[in-house]
Amino acid sequence: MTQAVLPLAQPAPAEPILRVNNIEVIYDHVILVLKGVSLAVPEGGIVALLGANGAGKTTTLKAISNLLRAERGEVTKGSVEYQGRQVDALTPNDLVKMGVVQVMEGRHCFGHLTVEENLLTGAYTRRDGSAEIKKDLEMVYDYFPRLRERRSSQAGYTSGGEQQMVAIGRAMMSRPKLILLDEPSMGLAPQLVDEIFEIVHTLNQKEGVSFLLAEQNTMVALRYATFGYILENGRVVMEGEAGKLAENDDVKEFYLGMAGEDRKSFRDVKHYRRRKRWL
Amino acid sequence: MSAPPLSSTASAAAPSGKRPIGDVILSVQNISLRFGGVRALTNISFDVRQHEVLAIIGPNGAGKSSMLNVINGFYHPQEGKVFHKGKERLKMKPHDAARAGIARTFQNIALFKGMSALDNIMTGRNTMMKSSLLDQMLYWGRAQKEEIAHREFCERIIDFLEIEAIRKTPVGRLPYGLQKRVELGRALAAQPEILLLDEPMAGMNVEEKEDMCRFILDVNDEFGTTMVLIEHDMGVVMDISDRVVVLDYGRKLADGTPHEVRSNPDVIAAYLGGH
Amino acid sequence: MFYREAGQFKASYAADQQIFPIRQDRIAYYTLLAVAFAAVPMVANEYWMATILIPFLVMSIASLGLNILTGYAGQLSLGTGGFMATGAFAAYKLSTWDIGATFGLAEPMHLHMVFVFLGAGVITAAVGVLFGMPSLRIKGFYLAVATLAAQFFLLWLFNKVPWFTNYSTSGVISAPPRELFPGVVITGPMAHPVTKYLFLLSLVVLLALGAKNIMRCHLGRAWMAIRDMDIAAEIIGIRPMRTKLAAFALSSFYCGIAGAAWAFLYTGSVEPLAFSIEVSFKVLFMIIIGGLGSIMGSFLGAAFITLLPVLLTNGPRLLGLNIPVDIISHLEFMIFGALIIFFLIVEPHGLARLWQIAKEKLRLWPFPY
Amino acid sequence: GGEARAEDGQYVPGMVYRTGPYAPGGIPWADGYADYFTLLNERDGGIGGVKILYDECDSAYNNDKGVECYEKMKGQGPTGASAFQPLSTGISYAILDRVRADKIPLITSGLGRADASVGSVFPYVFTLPVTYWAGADAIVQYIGQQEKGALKGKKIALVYHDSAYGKEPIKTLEALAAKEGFELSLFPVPHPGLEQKATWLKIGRQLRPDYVIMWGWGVMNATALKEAAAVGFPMDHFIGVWWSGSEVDMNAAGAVAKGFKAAQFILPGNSFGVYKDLKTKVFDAGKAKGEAAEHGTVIYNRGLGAALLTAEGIKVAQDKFGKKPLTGEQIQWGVEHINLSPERLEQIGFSGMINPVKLSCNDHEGGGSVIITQWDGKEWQPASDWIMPRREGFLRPMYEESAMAYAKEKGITPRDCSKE
Amino acid sequence: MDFLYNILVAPFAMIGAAPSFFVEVLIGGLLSGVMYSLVALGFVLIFKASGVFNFAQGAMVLFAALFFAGFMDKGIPWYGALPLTVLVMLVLAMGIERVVLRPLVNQPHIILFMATIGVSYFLDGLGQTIWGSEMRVLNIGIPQNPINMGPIQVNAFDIVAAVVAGSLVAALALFFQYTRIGRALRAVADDHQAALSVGIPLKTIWAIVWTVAGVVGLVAGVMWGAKLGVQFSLAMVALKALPVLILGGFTSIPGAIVGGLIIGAGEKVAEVFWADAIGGGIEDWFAYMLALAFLLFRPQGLFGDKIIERV
Ligand SMILES: Nc1ncnc2c1ncn2[C@@H]1O[C@H](COP(=O)(O)OP(=O)(O)OP(=O)(O)O)[C@@H](O)[C@H]1O
Ligand SMILES: Nc1ncnc2c1ncn2[C@@H]1O[C@H](COP(=O)(O)OP(=O)(O)OP(=O)(O)O)[C@@H](O)[C@H]1O
Ligand SMILES: [Mg+2]
Ligand SMILES: [Mg+2]
Repeated sequence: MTQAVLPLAQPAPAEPILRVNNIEVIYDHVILVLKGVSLAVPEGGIVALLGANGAGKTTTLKAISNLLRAERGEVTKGSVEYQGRQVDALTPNDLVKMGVVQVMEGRHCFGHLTVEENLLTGAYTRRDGSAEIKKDLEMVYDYFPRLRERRSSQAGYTSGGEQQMVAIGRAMMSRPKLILLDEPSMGLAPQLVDEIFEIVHTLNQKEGVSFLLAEQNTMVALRYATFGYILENGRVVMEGEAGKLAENDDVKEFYLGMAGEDRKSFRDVKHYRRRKRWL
Repeated sequence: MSAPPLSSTASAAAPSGKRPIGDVILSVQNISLRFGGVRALTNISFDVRQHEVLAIIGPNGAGKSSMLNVINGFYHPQEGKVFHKGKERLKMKPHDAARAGIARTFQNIALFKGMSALDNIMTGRNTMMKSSLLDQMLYWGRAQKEEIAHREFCERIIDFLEIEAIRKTPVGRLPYGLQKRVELGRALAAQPEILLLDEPMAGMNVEEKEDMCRFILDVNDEFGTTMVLIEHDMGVVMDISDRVVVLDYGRKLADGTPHEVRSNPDVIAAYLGGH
Repeated sequence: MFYREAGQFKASYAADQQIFPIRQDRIAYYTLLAVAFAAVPMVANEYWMATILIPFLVMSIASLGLNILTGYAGQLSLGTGGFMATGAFAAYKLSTWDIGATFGLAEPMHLHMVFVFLGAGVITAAVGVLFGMPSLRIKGFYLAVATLAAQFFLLWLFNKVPWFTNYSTSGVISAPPRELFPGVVITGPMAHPVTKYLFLLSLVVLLALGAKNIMRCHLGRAWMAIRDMDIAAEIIGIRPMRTKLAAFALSSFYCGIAGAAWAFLYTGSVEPLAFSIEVSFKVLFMIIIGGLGSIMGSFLGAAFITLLPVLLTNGPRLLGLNIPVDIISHLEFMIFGALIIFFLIVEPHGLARLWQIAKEKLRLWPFPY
Repeated sequence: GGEARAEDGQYVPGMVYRTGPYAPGGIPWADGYADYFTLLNERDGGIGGVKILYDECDSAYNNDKGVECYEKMKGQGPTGASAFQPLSTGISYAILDRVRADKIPLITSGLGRADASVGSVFPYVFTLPVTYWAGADAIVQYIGQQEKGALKGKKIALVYHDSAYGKEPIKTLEALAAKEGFELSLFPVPHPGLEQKATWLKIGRQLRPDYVIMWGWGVMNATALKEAAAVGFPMDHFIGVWWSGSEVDMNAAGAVAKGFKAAQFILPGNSFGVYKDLKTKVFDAGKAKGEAAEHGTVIYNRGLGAALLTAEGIKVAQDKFGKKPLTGEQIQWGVEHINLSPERLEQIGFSGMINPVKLSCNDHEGGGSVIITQWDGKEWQPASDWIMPRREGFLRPMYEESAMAYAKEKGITPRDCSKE
Repeated sequence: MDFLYNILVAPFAMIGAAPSFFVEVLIGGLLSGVMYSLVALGFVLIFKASGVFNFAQGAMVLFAALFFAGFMDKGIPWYGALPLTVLVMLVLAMGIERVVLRPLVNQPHIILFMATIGVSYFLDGLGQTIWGSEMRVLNIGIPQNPINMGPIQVNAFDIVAAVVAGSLVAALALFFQYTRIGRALRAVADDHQAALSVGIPLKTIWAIVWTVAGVVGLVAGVMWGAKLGVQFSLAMVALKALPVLILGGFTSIPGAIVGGLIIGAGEKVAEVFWADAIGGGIEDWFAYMLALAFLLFRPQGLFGDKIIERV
């Protein structure tokens, strides 16, 4: 996996489906986490949200999908627009109905429900008849054969990766226009990671689904994304065409782990480190 | 408190160097584990040698985590034996395993959310603390001495893992990556002989993975702690492990040095995919 | 006074591990003690002593006890009332036990009150361990409801077996008059509220200190570990059995003493019904409102729950309104319930947490965050 | 209320319960108690010209709350509380010691601990006109009358509220069983008494006793009646103590209650003399606490009676200490010298409603008597004459014995009544 | 020694002596068990649907009964009072959702449990402020008389109660099995936040469930009220339902019924045949001990969802 990074997706149309304007998020009334984050997801685009742990990626996504309230966090400044309409006030349920669905970090399956029931809950907001839903269920099973095998076992007892698949499949079941993917590749086997991103790519190409994905696996993320933002403790410190970002030296060193042109071995990581330019 | 030396800061001079791989310390033989219909593990055998870093890889649901659960006595396989230091280990409770020097971290972080990072790490040393309930209530002499001695040790781990800043923060609030680090710290605090790591680098970016690798290698070098590591990032696995066991659908697919394994066609087919 | 720990450096871990690492807190704490011990007895009138401060102190012991079990060790229990009853009746038996007769001495002799209370605690601890056994298999609300078995069984026992009440026809026990020091009566009708108050206060301070200490030692951490994730705790080497039972033992010890204090220092005479299920719930309120897993919370909660009804009942007449008592106590119910909900919404982690946040804000002052 | 405290007058605390599980019984009593003092204030401007400052505190039949009420009220008014009447055996136990210390009379009229009738040991507690033990004896006497004196070999069951209150009669009944040779079996009912099926299956289908005596309160009563009916136990062989014999319970039980009997020491009905003034001065003046429906009911009347005792105590005390607000200690003397002779009862309009009582230093019960009433489906009808409990030679010695034991445990030296 | 005899021998002797009486006790127990189930049902509904242990169920029983009886006292016939009360419960449910549940979404169970205790206080107060604490007679013409079937005697009222409870359970079971909502409910119980993220509208879900629970409470309240009269004590029947709850399993509707039957029968038989040996009045704790005994073998109750233990 040492070959150079080349963006697959073509540059997306300008009109953004999602626009986040300079939002500020506070948890528990005291912990300031996002200090003015702005970003945009173009219609039919795939945007990557990169950044170290604790940078605020998850928080950003939750701010968009309005799941913050359930964490006693709140957006204190800024606004979120979806399809040109302000959506800060809407409930997650409304957003899902409008086609925005989030795949939460750390799986969050319904432990007591079977894998299949989990997937079906994903279709809760749909009104287009069980036939359609059945079709999509099959689609998900085709994407993740592993799930078909475990369809009737309680999600709580499936393996980490299986749960990750359930979470993603569940989101697909709602026929979304915009998927907020939080660390999709976490805990997935390499070939599955590629598959997942292939799925993302196909959905994006075929169904025209737009994606905003928070991802640690920068290598893959930048390969599939059209555009990227780099978040560092609550601020966007860098943004640009995926390709260009991939070329950036800092990004190379800190997010792709490349020394010069080729990957440096984890065995001989230096103990001192060059400071990031933007800090 | 006899704590082996632990490089007080990560920026210390080059580590004291890899210890020679010793003889078998833990041996798993013909393990089979079923959950109702699901065959999580079928007839798995492999050895773990002293001081080595053994990686277990395999597709999702292959049975890697289950394997660790078997080793530290959380799952009880229907068939097969586990030999620890030569003698067969009969059905044992997880906490016995811990006392026998087997520590681990978990795939879905299992930190104690309500407690500070420091306290979490201190729990790792609970097995070594002896002071009585009364002593503790009075917090006098014995209990206090003990506390402070262990605190000192844990502080060294904290420095080593570079998490001084978040010492007193409740772990629930920490971002994922740091939580993983604290969890490693908790496992290290027990000064285990064998350390089981279940996807310690999941959800980290390269930079953090580099740190993690460094910690793992340093620990392995300086304590000679034996490591059993589950990881999906082949880069990491290839670089830091001495030996790799590949599982697939609960079966053992291959077992050998990273290079043997990565060139093994079955492995490529089943796991690595087209790279 | 600015609330900053800035500039207070810890030279040793010992210093860092003390209960109040921040100087201002320490000062506040000692002044509080001074006030409680010296000032209050002087200013508080008898009504306040007898019907507000004393029950408050007793209840804070109980909520300390339950907090150990539920707040720290995560074992939800509704048996508090039963354990308090155990304490009360144990104390009664111990205090009325004529050692003189048992050992064939000439004149009757009785255990000293201090030992009576300790004894009551220890006996209750044993009972607690007994009823803690199921917790090894049963968890969460199932356990909570199971502990009700203890609640009802114990009450029934004390109600049924006349031996516990020294064969009194009515099944009511009342505290025999005893002295703390020669000349200083501590129980019985002639005991002065201030004596009771001071005795109780010292008891509370000691017990609270003990609890706080345990929580910064390994047992305390083991409990919290079990609470937060019992499986993980077991895997890192904590013995669930011992740890849980230890929690039940200590918790019951506290509840036992609380029960004894309730019977001997507050009402002076009780029947088992006095420790009915309502008491168990009351104590549960205290720790949840006050803050699960917080020593201070136990006190805040106890204060809240014991003072609120008094305020609510007396509030109107203090304002000079003359509302019929039944309306008042119905309103009392409603306001009480509403306030519980209100506080939970404001801060699910209880008053103690509110207090913390306030301090954090104070630390950041003048910046909002 | 609050403003009253300022005025000068005699402070009378009303420790009542208008809430909680026992409110249905507590409310009429509280209303009766209050209305009588209203009457005194309206009609005679108080007692001996001293206005009554009446004030309520709700105990919800809960001992802790009771104690809190006690502590709160004992010091109020210009001279402190005159006398307490907690409508609860539990509470009366809880404040038994305190009244001694605070020197305030505690009147437990038809409730509380029976041995407190021994004035030498319990100077501040009064049990007039009857105790539970007396009640139990009277009921057994009545059964004896029904059976033409042949109690030998009969089966009598006691269904009781499993608390201090319910346990009171046991000792007496056991003594009587030994004395009269009937066979007594006990059936405790746990608080609050919602569930009695098992109890009644045992009684009605297995034991099949000749009579059932009930010591119940609150919801327990109605439930018992229903379950009794459910196993087809004959109501006219089912006799309750006065707390089990109120209209509230009968109505709750509905039709099945017809024929049930209950002992009373104060008769229901609104034809008694006192009602004439009550009607004009209180009810019609719209000063009544409760609804008209409750007037004349068993418990309302018992409230009136209880108020009468407090008032009478104050009056007697005034005759000795002068017409001014008096202290609890002075009123204790007053209550101790109450003499409700037929004439006096006639004068204050209670004759026929309650039987004469006369207290003394050592006898705080005063020789009141009990009457059995029967529920005819709409109201209570007398089913016997006034029955005089067998005190001399039977109850009194039991009182003395138990009281002395108490004195010993508490280290009390009984006062010498021969001197007073 | 003879204590052992009283426990191990005497009861069976008694049973052997009068088997028909034993049957009678058994039937009586089963029937009164059904009355408990009626209350337990409300708990189950809400726990199943939101993971909340709704302590307020008892208060809701009282509340509903107070309104129903109150309306009837106002001269409204029962077929008028019933829908009116249902309406009240609907409003109540929405209120609780808005004021209590929504702000506390995704909080630990114990917090929500606590909140419901707050609710129960509030309802107790409110109900009595509106309708007063006097006891209200609730006569809906259910027969009370004993019925003789050969040697065995049962109470007509209990039979009616059993029929009502039975049909209620059947209805609810169907509702949960064959509606899309059923699945959503269980999802919510597992993970509030995840449920939100897939677009399950907690708001409506909760409103529905609490209304249904309110209606169940109403039925329970009417049955118990007809038995005891409507008064504060009604709130206490909740305590009778708890052992039923854990025995059947918090999450199982049939469990509520089966649990009720077991508890009812067990407690009555024990009270009648064993209690004397140890002093009587054992019903209260016996129910809990019985439940406890079952739990030791099945920690999740007879029909409850298995507790997932996994790392
Ligand atoms: N519920 C919460 N309460 C308080 N602080 C929180 C909460 N959730 C997150 N935080 C804080 O917000 C910051 C950002 O967290 P967030 O999870 O968004 O980072 P992230 O970029 O998703 O990290 P990761 O890559 O590990 O998921 C972290 O510093 C964390 O401490
Ligand atoms: N307690 C259990 N009950 C039922 N099935 C289980 C249990 N634990 C594991 N399994 C099943 O056993 C198989 C192996 O699980 P395991 O967690 O070991 O996979 P894994 O190799 O760790 O996968 P991943 O890399 O995704 O974590 C999975 O199919 C899982 O569903
Ligand atoms: Mg994240
Ligand atoms: Mg795994």
